[in-house]
Amino acid sequence: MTPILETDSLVCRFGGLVATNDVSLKLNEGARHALIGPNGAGKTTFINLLTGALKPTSGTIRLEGVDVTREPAHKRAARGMSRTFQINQLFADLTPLETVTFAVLERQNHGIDPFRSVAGHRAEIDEAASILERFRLGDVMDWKTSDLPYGKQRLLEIAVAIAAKPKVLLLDEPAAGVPEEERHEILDMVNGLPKSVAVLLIEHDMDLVFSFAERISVLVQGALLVEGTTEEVANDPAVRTAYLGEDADE
Amino acid sequence: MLTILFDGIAYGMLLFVLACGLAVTLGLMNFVNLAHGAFAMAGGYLTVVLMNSYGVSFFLCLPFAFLFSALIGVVLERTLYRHLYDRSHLDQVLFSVGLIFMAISAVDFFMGARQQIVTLPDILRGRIEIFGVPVGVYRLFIIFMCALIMVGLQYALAYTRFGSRLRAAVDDGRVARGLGINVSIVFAVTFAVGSGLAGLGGALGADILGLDPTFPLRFMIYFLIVVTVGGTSSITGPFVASLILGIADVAGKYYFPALGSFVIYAVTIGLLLWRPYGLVSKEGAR
Amino acid sequence: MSELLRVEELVAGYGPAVVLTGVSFKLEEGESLALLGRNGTGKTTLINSLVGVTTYKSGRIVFDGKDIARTPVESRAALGLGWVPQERNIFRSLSVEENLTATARPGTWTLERVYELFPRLAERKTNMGNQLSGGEQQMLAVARALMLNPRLLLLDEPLEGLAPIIVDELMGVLHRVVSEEGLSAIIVEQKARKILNETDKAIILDRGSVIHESASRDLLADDAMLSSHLGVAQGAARPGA
Amino acid sequence: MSEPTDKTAPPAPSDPVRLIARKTAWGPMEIIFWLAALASVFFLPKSYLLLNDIAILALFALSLDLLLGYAGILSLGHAAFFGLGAYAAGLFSIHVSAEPVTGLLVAGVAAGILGFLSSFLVLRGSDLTRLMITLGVALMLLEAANQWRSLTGGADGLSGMVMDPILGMFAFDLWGKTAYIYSLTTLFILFVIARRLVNAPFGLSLKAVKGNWTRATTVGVAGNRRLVAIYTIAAVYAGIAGGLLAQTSQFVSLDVLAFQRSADGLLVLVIGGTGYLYGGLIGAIIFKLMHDTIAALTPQYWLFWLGLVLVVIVMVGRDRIFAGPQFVVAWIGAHLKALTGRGER
Amino acid sequence: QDTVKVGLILPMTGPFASTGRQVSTAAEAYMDVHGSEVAGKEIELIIEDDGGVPDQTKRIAQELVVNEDVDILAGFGLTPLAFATAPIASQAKVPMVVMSAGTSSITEKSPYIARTSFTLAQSTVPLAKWAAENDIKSVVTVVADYAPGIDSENSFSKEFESHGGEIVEKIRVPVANPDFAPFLQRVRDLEPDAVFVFVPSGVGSAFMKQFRDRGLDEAGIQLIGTGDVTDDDILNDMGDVAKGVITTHIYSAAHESELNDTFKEAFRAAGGERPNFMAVGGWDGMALIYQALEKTGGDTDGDALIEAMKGLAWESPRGPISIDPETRDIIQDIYYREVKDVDGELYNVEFGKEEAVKDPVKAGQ
Ligand SMILES: Nc1ncnc2c1ncn2[C@@H]1O[C@H](COP(=O)(O)OP(=O)(O)OP(=O)(O)O)[C@@H](O)[C@H]1O
Ligand SMILES: Nc1ncnc2c1ncn2[C@@H]1O[C@H](COP(=O)(O)OP(=O)(O)OP(=O)(O)O)[C@@H](O)[C@H]1O
Ligand SMILES: CC(C)C[C@H](N)C(=O)O
Ligand SMILES: [Mg+2]
Ligand SMILES: [Mg+2]
Repeated sequence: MTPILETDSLVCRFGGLVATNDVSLKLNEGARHALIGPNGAGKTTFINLLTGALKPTSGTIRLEGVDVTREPAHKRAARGMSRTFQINQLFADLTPLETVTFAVLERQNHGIDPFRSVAGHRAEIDEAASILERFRLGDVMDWKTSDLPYGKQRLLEIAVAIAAKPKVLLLDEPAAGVPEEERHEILDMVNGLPKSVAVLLIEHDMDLVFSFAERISVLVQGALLVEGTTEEVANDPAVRTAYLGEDADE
Repeated sequence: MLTILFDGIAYGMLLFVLACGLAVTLGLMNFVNLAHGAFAMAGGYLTVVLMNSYGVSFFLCLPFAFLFSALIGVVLERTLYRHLYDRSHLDQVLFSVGLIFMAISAVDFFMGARQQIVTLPDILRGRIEIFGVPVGVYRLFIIFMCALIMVGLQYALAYTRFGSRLRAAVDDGRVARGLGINVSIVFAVTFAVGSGLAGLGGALGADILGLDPTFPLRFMIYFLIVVTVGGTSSITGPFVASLILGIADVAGKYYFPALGSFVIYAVTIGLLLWRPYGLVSKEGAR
Repeated sequence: MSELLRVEELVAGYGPAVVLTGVSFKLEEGESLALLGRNGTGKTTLINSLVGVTTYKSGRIVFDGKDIARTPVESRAALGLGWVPQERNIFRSLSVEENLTATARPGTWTLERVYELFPRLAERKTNMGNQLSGGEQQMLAVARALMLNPRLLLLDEPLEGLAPIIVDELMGVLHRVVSEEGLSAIIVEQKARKILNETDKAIILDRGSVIHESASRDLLADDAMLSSHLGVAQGAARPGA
Repeated sequence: MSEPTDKTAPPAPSDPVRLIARKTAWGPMEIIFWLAALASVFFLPKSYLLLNDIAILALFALSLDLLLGYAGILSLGHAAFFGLGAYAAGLFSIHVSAEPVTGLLVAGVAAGILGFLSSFLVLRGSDLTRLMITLGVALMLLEAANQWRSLTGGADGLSGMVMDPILGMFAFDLWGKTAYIYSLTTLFILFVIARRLVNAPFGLSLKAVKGNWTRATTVGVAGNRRLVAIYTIAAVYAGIAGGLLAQTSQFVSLDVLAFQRSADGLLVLVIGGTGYLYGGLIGAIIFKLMHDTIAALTPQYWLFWLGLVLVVIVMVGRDRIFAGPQFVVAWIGAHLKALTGRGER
Repeated sequence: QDTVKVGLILPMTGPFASTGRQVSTAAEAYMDVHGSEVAGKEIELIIEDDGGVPDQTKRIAQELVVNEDVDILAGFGLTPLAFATAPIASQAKVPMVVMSAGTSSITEKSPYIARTSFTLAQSTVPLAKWAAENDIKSVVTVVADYAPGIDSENSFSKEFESHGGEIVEKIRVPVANPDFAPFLQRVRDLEPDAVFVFVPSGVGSAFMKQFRDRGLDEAGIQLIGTGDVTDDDILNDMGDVAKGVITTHIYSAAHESELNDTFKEAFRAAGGERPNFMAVGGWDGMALIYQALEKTGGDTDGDALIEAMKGLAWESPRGPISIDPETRDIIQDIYYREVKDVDGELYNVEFGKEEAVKDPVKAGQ
């Protein structure tokens, strides 16, 4: 089986800083993979490289076996790569319903339709509404996005990413700013995606990481330090000193 | 050859003196003050009036022009501009165009629609030879003034806390205030300096560029080109841009007079395509 | 110990919208307070109102014996408020070091000291504000507030996005400065249990007013309270309702 | 702060389609607007010439709104397309055929081609960069038209246009009646098309691209291509507006390409407000009427008063001026509430 | 009612506002002096601003004709403005009196157009002759890049070459040009005997100052031009640099005649300062309208009026002038002038003239 997403010796430099240092990582179909590491380790940078927001200095990225290293971001998205951002990237002036409807329409390549009114695309709107319901945004789907409380905006961020029905979903600290009790729900919803979807999660909340991920990679100073199952990583002494700290398991 | 280069530099420097105030208000304060030229015009007219009606020396007029425009700037800033900092760029455009219109009409009313003429003191007239190249004295003077302004601004912005406090206030005024920066004073001072520089530029430029009520509109494009090509995050950017554009314009007109203004626009577009965020920019790719 | 901050019936919001409907609480000098509550209950609004960047309607904010409710925003930092905004709001066109020095006030916290606390920042000191990782921005926001040498630190979810090891370190530092240097702090945090161990007092906000106030220790022991006001519940409160 | 839409009566969440449709349906105000436009044909015979100018300016501003209001592209050189359309229509009528409707199509196509080609220049950079690049393109075109005297007549303008009757039936008259009806009809048709366009998924995607490029790209939108498309469409619109001017005034001068033309368009649009298509139309009416009235009173100093009005519009706020009557009522209401002590203060 | 409406369309704002101001002030001054009644009719002057934009001029003219019923259109500060409006004059059969625009072909655009300003060729041809006769062998021309400039370039070089002179280079500068330095440097490097210049009035002073500062005079290059560069409006402020410049033109405020004194006084009384060659076009335009009405006995029929205008001859503040019955263009004396200090003020002092010059372009056809 070819991995759904695979990087080969990926390197990214910002001037003198090597933010991503020779990273080779594989995600299989249905993976539940977490990427952890100290602040500034290069996790977000790595995701930016995967999605095409940044261009790597060297190395290759393959999506379903196809080399996409030089492809622009929107093409990779169209191939089924979807993500959330560490800092919300939403449409402040649109409503959540419009936002998600837009994502659904684009997925079906209706985005270039210049004549039929959006309101005429009933199926897509209904699908968007049901996604919003699932994310408890049903009662605010007609608000202006910028008026939503931060927590709700966080949820919308994930809802948009999911509306694209991705094959690979990259989540950059999705739970940041979400209240404790809702954090697990978010990941439950992510878990509820079709089993074939591969998920890569960045998160500093170790409870979440340990309950969600099957495998964990640890990134330190741009390079992969360890990769393994949850237990292996949790008990790795190097990970404990570099990242978790001593009282990690209380 | 060298004369053309020198003229180009002088012309560029004149553009810089005129535009550097805008580089401050638009570039650093992020306020699209299209009325910049109106402040320049104020300085120019003040010089004309002081010289022609009161016989004040040209050299004395320069600081007066600065102060006069700075004063108008600070008054307008306190009464009108400050309400518009957090409005959209379009509102700022509409507002400042409105101001230009009013300024044009008012000057027309008080001073008439005709060209005003500044008569330079004799020591600034004529030419001298430097290393065998004949150079215009007045142009040399402009280069000198420009260097002075450049150094002053660069020092104030890069080596004092004022510069970073200003940029902080522009980046996020709300948080800047919350962290103790008196945003309104910082803005008022900056705006006054920007307007004052415009006034100084107007006084210096009147002789070469001419001065009539349409001045703010006629030269708006040049100011904007300089600031855009230079980039809005520094003073060095507009400085370099002024030099390039000045030399390109003068050389273009000398060697290919038939092309007219083509050269400066083509160079502008070329530079912007090469560096969309300006010559000196801190912004990365989108 | 003397009283540093007393908030009385504070009503505030954004423009015409009222978010805080009457908040009252007290804080002694050298004390730390955990500010808890669900999403959208007004924690940030309370912090922002103390800083002065919301629309003040009525009530009193007595800081060090003086009512500052109408004091201009920019003067409050000089009085001793140090603010870490929820969204960090790093000045993007300033370098890391300029971010620290632009607003700094003289005192015991100096560049050396904050760099010692966050070595990561020292390594990145020439980066622009927008060229930092999320966690680095968070560190910078805290460091920036410390450079104000405040008497009261207002920390709005300061631990968000920090690696566990940094969280521990930061909490340790906060603990030390509060207990040893007499600084006070108000800390907003989503994870109640994590913060209650480290603070002296706690208040819980709901719909813009204080519904619980006690010693942190007591709240930590009060499972019923924790789960009914902070635990799992259906649907977030709508604003201003 | 803007209140969340419709807070008081939450719509049945079961019908999200209605939530979307509500925003795109023809409202009563819109219908009244166009009826009024129609009525002007019958009741304002003395103003046909002015109305014709307004209609053309409105179309030009509408085209700018497609760019600015829906794609967020700030242009100070839109006159390039207006002017190219005008010259295309003029030259077509002189050298090929004096039939107006075909001439108009030619104007649109010519401007569209230029729009498509130059759109690649405005894809990168900040607002300011785009502003200057568009301006530069227009000014270069102006220089070209100025230099190519044999074709364009240079600074003297292109004269000698004589238009055939429209569709062989309606001749252009001195009163401007035919001209006005012709321009108004064109405006209406193009408006309806623009309205469909922005309410369709294409329009939604434009708003998204404008609102947050990064996110739109991650959803799979090739932002650049959408911008190229809308830039081209807007250019076609502007070209047709220019064609209308050329045909109805039967003269083309360099001014059609001048900076002033672009700036006026932008002013008009900003006066009326961007992003709802009517901004350009309302702005054109306000701007031209204001200009005409004040200039009649003081031909020398009307600019001052126009400037003052612009400043006032910005200081007081467009919303408040447009909502004038409503605003006064709301204001009184709010203060009555405060007096009775039940208000928020 | 017995009023005759005259629609005066001028650029009252924008870069050419001073043209509009000069012409309208002079027209008003004429009415102040001569009263507003002619042949039993009341003259009503309607002043409109076109901002110098041709489609506006045309629309305003059209509106004046259909809504205000004006009998005569007048003004037209710039060539394209007159071109754009010409079809209206033909279509509505309303006479159009061009008071300022200076391109030769304007009067050919409609049989209802008459001109009281001048054509650039009129001014330049005598200048070219003078140059050739005064030991100038080679000339570089510098003209503003628009119709009047090109007219002047063509007629100057044609005439000059026909006298055996050499045109070294023809330089066209943008109408709105911020800096003459490169052009002047080019002229200097080409080392001609003289430089012929036409730039719209106003810009002239900047040109002249830079001419001196760049040392072109020391290099032995003589500056000659049409009177636009030494426009009376601003001449006095130019200072020393203007002294000694030789120009040819239709009018100088220093022209010595009683009528000119009346004119200057009336102009000042109407709110102006020193009238220039555009003002005199406005004054004479009104004179033409008055006389034509006298001749038709108050009949305002367009054909009758234009017929009456043909061949009219009268004494103007600039000297004797007449309207050519064939071309409806003006025939006038062209003066040679030198800038001199007269009682502490700078004036174009006339030192010779070419009498009854017809527009050479049309005369040559
Ligand atoms: N700028 C604003 N304008 C208008 N309303 C706002 C604004 N910011 C917040 N609100 C509203 O005020 C209410 C309180 O928000 P606040 O941010 O204070 O909550 P919070 O307790 O900090 O929530 P969170 O845990 O999500 O940070 C929310 O319902 C929110 O919708
Ligand atoms: N545009 C940039 N220019 C220079 N350096 C950058 C840029 N963007 C990021 N960096 C640096 O690259 C490093 C990696 O950043 P990245 O955002 O990938 O970290 P991260 O692992 O996501 O951290 P966090 O957990 O704090 O979000 C950081 O040290 C950061 O300062
Ligand atoms: C000399 C000028 C009065 C000529 C005028 N500007 C024209 O365009 O014809
Ligand atoms: Mg990150
Ligand atoms: Mg909050």
